[in-house]
Amino acid sequence: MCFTQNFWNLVVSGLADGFLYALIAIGYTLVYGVLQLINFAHSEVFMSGGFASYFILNAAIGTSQPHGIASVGFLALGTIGGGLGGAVVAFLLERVAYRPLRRRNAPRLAFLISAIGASYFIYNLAGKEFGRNALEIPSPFTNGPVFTIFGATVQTVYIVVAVAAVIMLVLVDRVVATTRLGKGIRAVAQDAETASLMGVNIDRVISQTFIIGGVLGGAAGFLFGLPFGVVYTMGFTPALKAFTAAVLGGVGNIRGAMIGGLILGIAENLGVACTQASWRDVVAFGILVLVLLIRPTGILGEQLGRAA
Amino acid sequence: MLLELVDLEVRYGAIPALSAMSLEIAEGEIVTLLGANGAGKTTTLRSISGLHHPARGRILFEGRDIATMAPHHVMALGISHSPEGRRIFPRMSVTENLEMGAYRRRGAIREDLDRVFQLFPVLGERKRQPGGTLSGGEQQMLAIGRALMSEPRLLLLDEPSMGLAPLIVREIFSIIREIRATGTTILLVEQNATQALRLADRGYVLENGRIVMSDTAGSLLADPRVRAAYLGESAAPA
Amino acid sequence: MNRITLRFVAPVAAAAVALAGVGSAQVAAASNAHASTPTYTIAYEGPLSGGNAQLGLNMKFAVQLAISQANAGKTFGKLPFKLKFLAEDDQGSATQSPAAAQAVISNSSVVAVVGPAFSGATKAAEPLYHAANLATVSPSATAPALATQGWSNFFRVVADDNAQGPGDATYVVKKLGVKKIYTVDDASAYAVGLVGAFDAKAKQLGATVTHQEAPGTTQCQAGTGNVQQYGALATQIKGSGDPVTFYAGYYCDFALLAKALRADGYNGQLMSDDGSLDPHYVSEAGASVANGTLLSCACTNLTSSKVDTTFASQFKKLAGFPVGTYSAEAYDATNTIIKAMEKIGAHVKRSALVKGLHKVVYAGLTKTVHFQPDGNIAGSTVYIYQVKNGSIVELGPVAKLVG
Amino acid sequence: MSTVAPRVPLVRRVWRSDDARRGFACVAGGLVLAVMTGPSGSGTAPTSGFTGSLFHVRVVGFVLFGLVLWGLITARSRYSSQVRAFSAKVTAAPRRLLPDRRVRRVVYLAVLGFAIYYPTILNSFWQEVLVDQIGVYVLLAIGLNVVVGYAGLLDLGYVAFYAIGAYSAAYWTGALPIHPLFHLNPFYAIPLAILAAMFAGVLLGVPTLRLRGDYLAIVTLGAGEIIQIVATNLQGVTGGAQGVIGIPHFSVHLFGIRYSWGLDSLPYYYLLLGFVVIVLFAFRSLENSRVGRAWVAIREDEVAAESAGINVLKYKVMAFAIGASTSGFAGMLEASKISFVEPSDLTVQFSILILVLVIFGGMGSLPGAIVGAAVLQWLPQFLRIHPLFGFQQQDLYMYLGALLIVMMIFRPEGIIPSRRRKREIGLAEHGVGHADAMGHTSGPVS
Repeated sequence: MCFTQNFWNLVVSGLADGFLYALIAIGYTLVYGVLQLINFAHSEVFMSGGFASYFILNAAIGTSQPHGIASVGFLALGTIGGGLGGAVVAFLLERVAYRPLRRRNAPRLAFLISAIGASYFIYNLAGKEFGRNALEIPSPFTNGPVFTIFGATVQTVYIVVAVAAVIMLVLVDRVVATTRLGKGIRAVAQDAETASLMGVNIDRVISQTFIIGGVLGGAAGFLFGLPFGVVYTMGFTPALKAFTAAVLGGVGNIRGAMIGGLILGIAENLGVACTQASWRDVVAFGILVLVLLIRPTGILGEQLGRAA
Repeated sequence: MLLELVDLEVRYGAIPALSAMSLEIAEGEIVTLLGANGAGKTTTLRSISGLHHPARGRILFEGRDIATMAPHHVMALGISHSPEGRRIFPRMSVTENLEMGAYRRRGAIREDLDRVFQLFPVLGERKRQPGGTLSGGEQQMLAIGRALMSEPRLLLLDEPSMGLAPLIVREIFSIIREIRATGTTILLVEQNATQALRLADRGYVLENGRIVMSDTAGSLLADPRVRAAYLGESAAPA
Repeated sequence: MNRITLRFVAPVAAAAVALAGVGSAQVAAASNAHASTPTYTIAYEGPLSGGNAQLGLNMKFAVQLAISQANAGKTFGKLPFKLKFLAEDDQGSATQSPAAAQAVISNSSVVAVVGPAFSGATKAAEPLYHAANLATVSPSATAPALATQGWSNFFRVVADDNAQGPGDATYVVKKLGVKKIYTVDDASAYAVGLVGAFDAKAKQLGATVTHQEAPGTTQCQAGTGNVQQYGALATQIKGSGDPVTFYAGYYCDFALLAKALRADGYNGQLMSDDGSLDPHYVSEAGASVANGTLLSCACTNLTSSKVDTTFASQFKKLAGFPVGTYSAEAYDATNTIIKAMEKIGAHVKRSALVKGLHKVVYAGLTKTVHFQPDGNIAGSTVYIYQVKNGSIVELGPVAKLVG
Repeated sequence: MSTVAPRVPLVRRVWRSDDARRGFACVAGGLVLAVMTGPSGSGTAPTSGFTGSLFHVRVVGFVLFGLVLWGLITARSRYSSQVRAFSAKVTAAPRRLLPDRRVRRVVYLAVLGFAIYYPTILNSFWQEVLVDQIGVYVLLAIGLNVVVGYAGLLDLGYVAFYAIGAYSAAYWTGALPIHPLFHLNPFYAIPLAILAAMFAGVLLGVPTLRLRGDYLAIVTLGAGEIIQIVATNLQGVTGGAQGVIGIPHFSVHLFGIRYSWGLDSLPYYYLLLGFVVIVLFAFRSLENSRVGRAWVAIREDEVAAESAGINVLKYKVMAFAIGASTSGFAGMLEASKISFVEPSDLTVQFSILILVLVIFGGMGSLPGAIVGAAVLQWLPQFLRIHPLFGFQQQDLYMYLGALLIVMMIFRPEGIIPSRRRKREIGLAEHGVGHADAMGHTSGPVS
């Protein structure tokens, strides 16, 4: 095979991509669960998280190079900052672009169009306000090869991504499965009207769902921007891939989104080894189309928050 | 009065669903609402719990107008609604479904859970089973149990006997009687008019979104018009 | 029934309003006063808005500066004519540039155009300029195909992609003595042409070349960013063990690739082209990654070199920002046109200026401008640069370095 | 008992009042507009754009604008009956006159006459704009209107068919690296390009149109991306990123007629105009035919349509293919006019732009699509020459995005709505029908 030579290397970088896809995909899945709607503008939630962490870290670190425990602190700061940025944008997005339509019981086409509009508005506004060149996030650590496993180089940044992602994925899984908020989200996803009869404030739960998705998406924006910098157009492609991952795992299914993300990340990296790097997106979209045609409900099926 | 509907009008777009609807329920009563399909029974219950907002008229709960309140606020006042078609959360366990019923309450709900399991022993046996896998009768019990979890002052029951075997229907009605014995006020919507009127104190008859008759349950049960229209086919459930 | 017809009246009304606006714009274009000395206009066509605006502005102000200096008699002494400046925006897009070209052509006082800036825009607009026999001197369109279409009015003051690529390859193989090279392009028109020429020359000199294409973020500006892909690519490059990686494309993607490579532990020499010859490369990659990187350009880079600091300072005064990529080329292009006009005298016609440009020789900031019959510049020089201590330093022309 | 009635503090009561909320939204909208039209920031000065537009006297104007807007909206909702009466009075005269068939015919002819005569008095710049920026986009919008407006499908890969048309033109004229068996003038290749685009539409449509509507949107988006990647990467077939140069102009040599389109844009304009008129007639009769009724049925209730014996997939694919072929023709015409195609123009933005034109004009409304496209495509050109409020071309998509949201909130039916579509949206909002063919939610609601 074309990737035998580099197999483990590609798997490792694929996993790193996959974790990011998983984090973004959760946002799609949660929102899809409560609104039966693909949040097209989730890409900009991701982008906003990247920018928020850039500004926060810039203020906190500047050009100095932190070491040791300080690095961990700054990483946490970046992740939280990105999560906050994503949460704010996701919240506003729901308020401005979706809620008025929901109140009116508008057709679904209207939601999709409003979402596309929001996406274009947000990223072009970011381009206008923050410039259209990529900005480098001040690095809270020195990146480099840490160790090798099966001959694959594992970089610091991969470890950071994996650790942060695993923490957040486990957290969100537990929140949805066990807390009162999680129960509200699942109730709204399964039957919104009945949930409201149980005393669930649907508007609030939907807001909170957007916020949770926004936190994960925004944090992913930071983790993504860490090695590559942030730029106003950064959301489009990763978000489309994450959407593919969500479909792959079954839209509306949180664990499905995680698994879908990892599978997509690895498949894409191995796929690139067999073609030119320029065909990478084609590999991902090809997977998307195939999944939709063969098994549109995804690997684990469509459902939100089956507890255990 | 615990609940008063005054001159209520509800529309779906241009189509009126309820007009000049007035109804009242005193504390501790069981009142039943009779009528054919599409007469407006379910709409009445949905308007009370805030799922529809009336175009005109008032809904007074303990003298306070709740006509424009959101469902979760209405619910917080002590009105609990077991909806038509049961609407169990299919992928939540029985316990989780019951916990949803107590969603607004903070603090211990252990006792209430036990009470429901006492009322419906079959639910206790299926605590961990997803709601969607229960039988129709069990789902209905779960729906009623869930509605009771919020310790309501007023319980709205929409067609609790729909699609159930006669034996189960009888069981459910006897449980409703038990609930009433604890002092909960009940507004019952039923197709099964005989059973409902035997259980209720008073009844209202709806036709095309208007109240056409209201009386004590006994008189309605005896009324020839009611007998002809609503009791004809189900006069004697065997 | 009447509502249906109403639907048709509203569009008419709206269209009328829209078209009335069109008309009013027309009036503005037709104002050209007569003076005792003739006045001619040199136009500039390039992106002034859209994602590539910055590159276009780098050129626009240089043209403007050259014209005002010529009018003031600083560059060529007293001229027998006055010059005016006209800027037309094409957003760097092929579908917008014919309209911009029409706006230039229809202005009868325009005798020559600096631009179009982009190769695609040039391909779409040049037939119109050719039909109007209006000379265009591009400071930046480097697609080789432009010179082979039989457009006698087409000139450019930069070397095409075919010149820079072989120069770079010569430097890598002969000077660095490397026989295995990994080349990557960003799939932009410019990079594909350049890397093709590079690969061919390197192979001709006996090196083995592995090539990959990795679409970039379209000249660092617009389009859809796709920046995470360099992880896998870096892994492959590292796996190849090639001691030199040559990247054809622009600085923002090159910076990402460079970072990914270093993060993967790749220790080979990095090299890129004039698209990466930008201080942003160093700032985005970080000095520790960027140090040692080789860059090349068929131009001398004014931000780093000794050439004419007065131009740089005057440019900054006019534009409000420092000279950037292609500023000096645009300045040279304009002055070349003025030089050719000076030779003709007071009565400059479009057709005469096309002929004049074929003959002109002008010693500019970046090089001595002299056109070949196909409009390409004669004897272009490729310069090599290197990042040292976080800034870009010129090493010299390839021919000299190789020796 | 913890079920205490919610006691509402004053602040929240004010906030909950519709008036206050609307006021807040209007002022916030004014501030957003101030930022949008204000100076740009940069990566090193990320707040300068915000401070420059919010801490500047101009902000007063925008706040006032928001307040005036609030006043207008409030007044309108308070005096809605009077407003309606007034607007009825204003439109009374045209309403009386227009039902007359003859009057209508005169109006049509006048519009057509205007469309024929007016461009001749424009300068060459606006003539060029009229073709490249307006005419082609009007045609594209009319075509997408069939997909989005008539069939209620969201196609975000419309550019793919434009690309196929453009590259077909290049292929049949021998401009591509790969050559056809025989070379054709692009004029004769028009049917081939249309067929190719239509075929691509069917090919993409048959598998994907079975999917739920939002999946369709994503798949078409992916298809648009793939086309661009393929065009860029298949160097040996498409000429790669450098694009294809040297596509000849149209020319006719038939039955003693000899005509060649050249560099002048007017002949292209008239060709487009003729094509648009033909397409308009065709689509109008299609709208009122069995096919049109099938589309309406699918939009309103897909399941009901299916059970009424309508082959839903067939009619969806038909709409998709009609839209695709229109787009293909537009691509071919533009390619032949500027003799050049390059993949960097074939972006998702392009597809989105056409969608905006259709939505703005009015989904399902032919005059809407035409006017929407004409006005929105003309406006940026106009603003470029006469910049208002600091309009900058690179921010175009920011404005268009905002426009989409505003339209969806306040006027989802577009500026010149189709009467039928408007009614559908109204009904759908009251829970009757769907008003799009997005399919039923497969949500878990039992």
